[in-house]
Amino acid sequence: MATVTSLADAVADLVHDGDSVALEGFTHLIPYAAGHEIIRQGRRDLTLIRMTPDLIYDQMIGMGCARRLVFSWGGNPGVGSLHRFRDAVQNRWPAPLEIEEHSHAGIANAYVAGASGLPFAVLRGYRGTDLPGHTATVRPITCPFTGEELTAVPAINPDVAVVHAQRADRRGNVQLWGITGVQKEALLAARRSLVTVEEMVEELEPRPGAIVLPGWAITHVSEVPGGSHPSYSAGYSTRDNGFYLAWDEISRSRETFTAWMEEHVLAGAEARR
Amino acid sequence: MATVTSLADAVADLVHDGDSVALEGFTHLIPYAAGHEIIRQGRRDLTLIRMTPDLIYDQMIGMGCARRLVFSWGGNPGVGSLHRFRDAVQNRWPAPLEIEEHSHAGIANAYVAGASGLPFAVLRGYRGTDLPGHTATVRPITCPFTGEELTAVPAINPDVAVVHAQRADRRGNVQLWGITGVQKEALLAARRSLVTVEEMVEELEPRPGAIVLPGWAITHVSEVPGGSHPSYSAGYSTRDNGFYLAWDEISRSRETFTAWMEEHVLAGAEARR
Amino acid sequence: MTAAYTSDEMMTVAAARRLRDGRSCFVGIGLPSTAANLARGTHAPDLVLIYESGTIGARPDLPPLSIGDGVLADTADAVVSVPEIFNYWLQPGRIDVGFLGAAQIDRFANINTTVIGPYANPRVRLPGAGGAPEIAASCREVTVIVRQSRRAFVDRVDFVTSVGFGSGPGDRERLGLRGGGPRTVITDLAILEPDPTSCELVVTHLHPGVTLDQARAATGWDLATAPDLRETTPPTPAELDALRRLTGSRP
Amino acid sequence: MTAAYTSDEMMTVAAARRLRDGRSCFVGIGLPSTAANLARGTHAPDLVLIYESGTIGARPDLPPLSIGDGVLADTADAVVSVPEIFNYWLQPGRIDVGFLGAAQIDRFANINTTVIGPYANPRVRLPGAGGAPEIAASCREVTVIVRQSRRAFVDRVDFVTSVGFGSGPGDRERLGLRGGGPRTVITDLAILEPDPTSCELVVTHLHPGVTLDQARAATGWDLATAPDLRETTPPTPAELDALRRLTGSRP
Repeated sequence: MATVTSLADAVADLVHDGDSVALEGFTHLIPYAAGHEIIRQGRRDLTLIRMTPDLIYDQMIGMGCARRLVFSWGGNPGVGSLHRFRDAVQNRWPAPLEIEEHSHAGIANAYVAGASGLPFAVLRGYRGTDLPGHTATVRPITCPFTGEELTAVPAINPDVAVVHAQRADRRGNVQLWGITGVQKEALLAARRSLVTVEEMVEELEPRPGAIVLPGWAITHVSEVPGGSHPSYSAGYSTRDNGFYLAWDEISRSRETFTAWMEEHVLAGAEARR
Repeated sequence: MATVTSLADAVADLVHDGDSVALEGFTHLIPYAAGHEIIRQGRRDLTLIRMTPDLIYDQMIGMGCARRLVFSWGGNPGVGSLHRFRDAVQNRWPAPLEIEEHSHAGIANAYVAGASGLPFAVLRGYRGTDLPGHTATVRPITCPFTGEELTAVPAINPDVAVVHAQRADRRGNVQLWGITGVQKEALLAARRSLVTVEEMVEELEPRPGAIVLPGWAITHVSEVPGGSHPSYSAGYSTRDNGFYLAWDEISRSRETFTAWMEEHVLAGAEARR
Repeated sequence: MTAAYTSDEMMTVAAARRLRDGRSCFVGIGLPSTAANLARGTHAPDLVLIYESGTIGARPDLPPLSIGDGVLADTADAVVSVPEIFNYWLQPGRIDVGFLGAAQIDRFANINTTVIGPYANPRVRLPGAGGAPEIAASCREVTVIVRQSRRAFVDRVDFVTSVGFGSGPGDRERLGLRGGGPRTVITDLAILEPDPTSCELVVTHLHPGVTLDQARAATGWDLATAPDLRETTPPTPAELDALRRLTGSRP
Repeated sequence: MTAAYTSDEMMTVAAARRLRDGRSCFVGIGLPSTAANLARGTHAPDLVLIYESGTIGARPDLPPLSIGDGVLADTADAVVSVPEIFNYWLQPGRIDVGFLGAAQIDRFANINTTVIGPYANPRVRLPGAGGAPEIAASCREVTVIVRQSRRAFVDRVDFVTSVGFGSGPGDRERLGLRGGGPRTVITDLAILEPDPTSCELVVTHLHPGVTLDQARAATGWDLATAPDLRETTPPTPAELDALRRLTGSRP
């Protein structure tokens, strides 16, 4: 049974220096508020795992939380580059960043293996690309029936998975709908988990397209309205495309980035919206 | 784009002697009407694939359609044995029946591999059981990262998959809800497919718990109200538990079985309900 | 006071008692399903029932006839596909208790639900494996519920459909089975548990009125007892009431 | 009559025309998405758009900024998980056309979206692979849309993110890539296709007003032409109207 608790307490309980942490949400339902809380709590040396690092990991990397990044597409969707990610990779600022780079299909399947209690996943992927030469966690595997050679990736089992969803009930059952991405897999693959939700409700009303994650498979649930901004929560908010465009400027220099983070993330609760 | 056509035409077009055919539906939405049409059209030498043969394969086996059965649980759910299946295995009546026997997890994953365009699937299964000694399609596979030994099963890619669903629209998009079983995987794993539906509608109204199979991934759709009886279609019918109990008697002897099939399946359209 | 009850009722009540509240339970159809629903209706209202049809947290009013009855989906917290229930829920060892029946069970709690006699030429062809091999492999622990007789309790099963302790200590580890294996076997005569050292099933409880000789006579190996052999607490009137409400609708 | 139009508009229109009605198309974000939605808004109303966010049959009114905008889910025939879109839909070769962009592309239509310069010490760190390697491997055919320049059209990409024809004929088969690979590369200057024998990209169409020398000057290898080099049909007013309605809302 999931424990319903505050975001600050949940993050303090679940995320420790050196942990591997997956904040998932594919464009939709990205757990920004939880990422900001990890930044405020000053976590360091994290291995950050995410298919699309998006602005949230750009922020966490720029604030020095990460030692390592496991990812498959590190851009600002529809806009361009992630400048803090690039600065870390190209110039080691604010700290060197190790990277483990995959394709979307590779990471998605690595989460599937993690959620399934298997040590690896098999896919038709990576073959002929330069990725296996730089990513040690991509290896060939031979079909025991046909002899065909395919690709294996090891399971991802994060210490902590964090996802955002629309609703939870008092027993911690979580409901999400719209683009559901890889959140179920990330959560089930993780040792511990946190789900932030737009709203706690007495009962989860069934909805078209919704999936439910049972509370007994989740560690903590926190009510954080607006917790996916500038990403969005279908039914509650729309994507703040203007912020994604503005981030290109904000994040371009270390100074404007740091000033923005100070004002909007590190400052008191007042500034957290 | 799926072609909407009559059940008789769809079966005639898709199912040929010697084909491998998967009629799926896990207790719910079992495509009985389509199975009866295959019997009426006199198909022979089929490889029948199904996790739970249920009464429909008991009938098809007893009527001599099958040369081979791939399955994981061959009972009358909640009642007892499948007498026609037993008679075929124990006494080769009406014809010898080869069997390829798996666990549920094995067949489910073999369909997943089939739907995924992979030649095999990996699972933690079968180990220590006597199944691999009798089922050649179960082999060990070693994790290329940990060295751990797991189990592989080859993909199932039937010539034809047949499933029953609640609704389809004119473009052949199919909607089903309730227990959805392994139908999506079976359909996507197959070379050709038939979906029988309770009802054709102008537009598929979104529903909680429903999945939609796009029409362009399906070969034929046929409107067959009541096509899952004595199984059921959530929202349209309830399971005819009485018939499952009665089948135990009907099917116990070759004579009562044959008489019942003559009257209820082979006789004219009148008797098909 | 104790009420009159049948040995099947004693068996089902004893099985239900093993299920602690708040746990998750992967339920096979038949006696396991009845016992699990009895537990949910009495001391374990928050027991999470998981059926291989993909229903998680089902709350049927009456035990379903089949594993895929509509009531399971209608009352579940979540309904997932069959591949998902096996891959994401059972296989990783997320489920506390697997609840299985058996046609044959042997001294190391290996289970046969496949064939009596030789595989190629069976005397009795049984339904087969279903979800059982992986339930037996992956659940944190397994409870088996089966009527005790020399036909069912054999020295060595004709076919290992689901592994208990294989041929003894260390076999589960060698096979890479990560669940704990059978913890309890509940029959219409007794409760058996694997001896902690030998992994052999021994009697820990005899049901009221059953003698050790009766249990031995119904067992195909030289059945031993635990050092502290006890008598099973008989069904309470409340347990019997609840059970009869559940099964009243069907034999 | 022809209207005034930009080279980017010519490129997008030419790309849209390649998409035949009723086909399924796995769409990358940016120019591919604009072109695919233009096709759907003009000659291919039943084009099935598939985005890697899991939306199948999306019908956005305007091209989405991101691959996971709400409008994609709201208008889709089906929304599935990200693992499912890659495993059940892309990987088996079910999708007719994969529509990709590129930072670099080479003479064998291999694509780089990972790094300019050495991997360990990049001059420019690009976003990386995303869904592209498997789109390039598995779709029945691939269309690439990319502005033509010496920076982008290189003899050999710095990093093979997505395989076109590798180092030439037979490589795709050797690698077990089951899709047909790049069929067309559409730029702001020209349309290129792989030569059927050598697999090297050659010019098949020059856009109106573009000379072969211009195209050659924008290409980092010795660019050849197809035997029947032609001029691209300029955008029709209807195409331009539709395109401008799509992009009017955003630069």
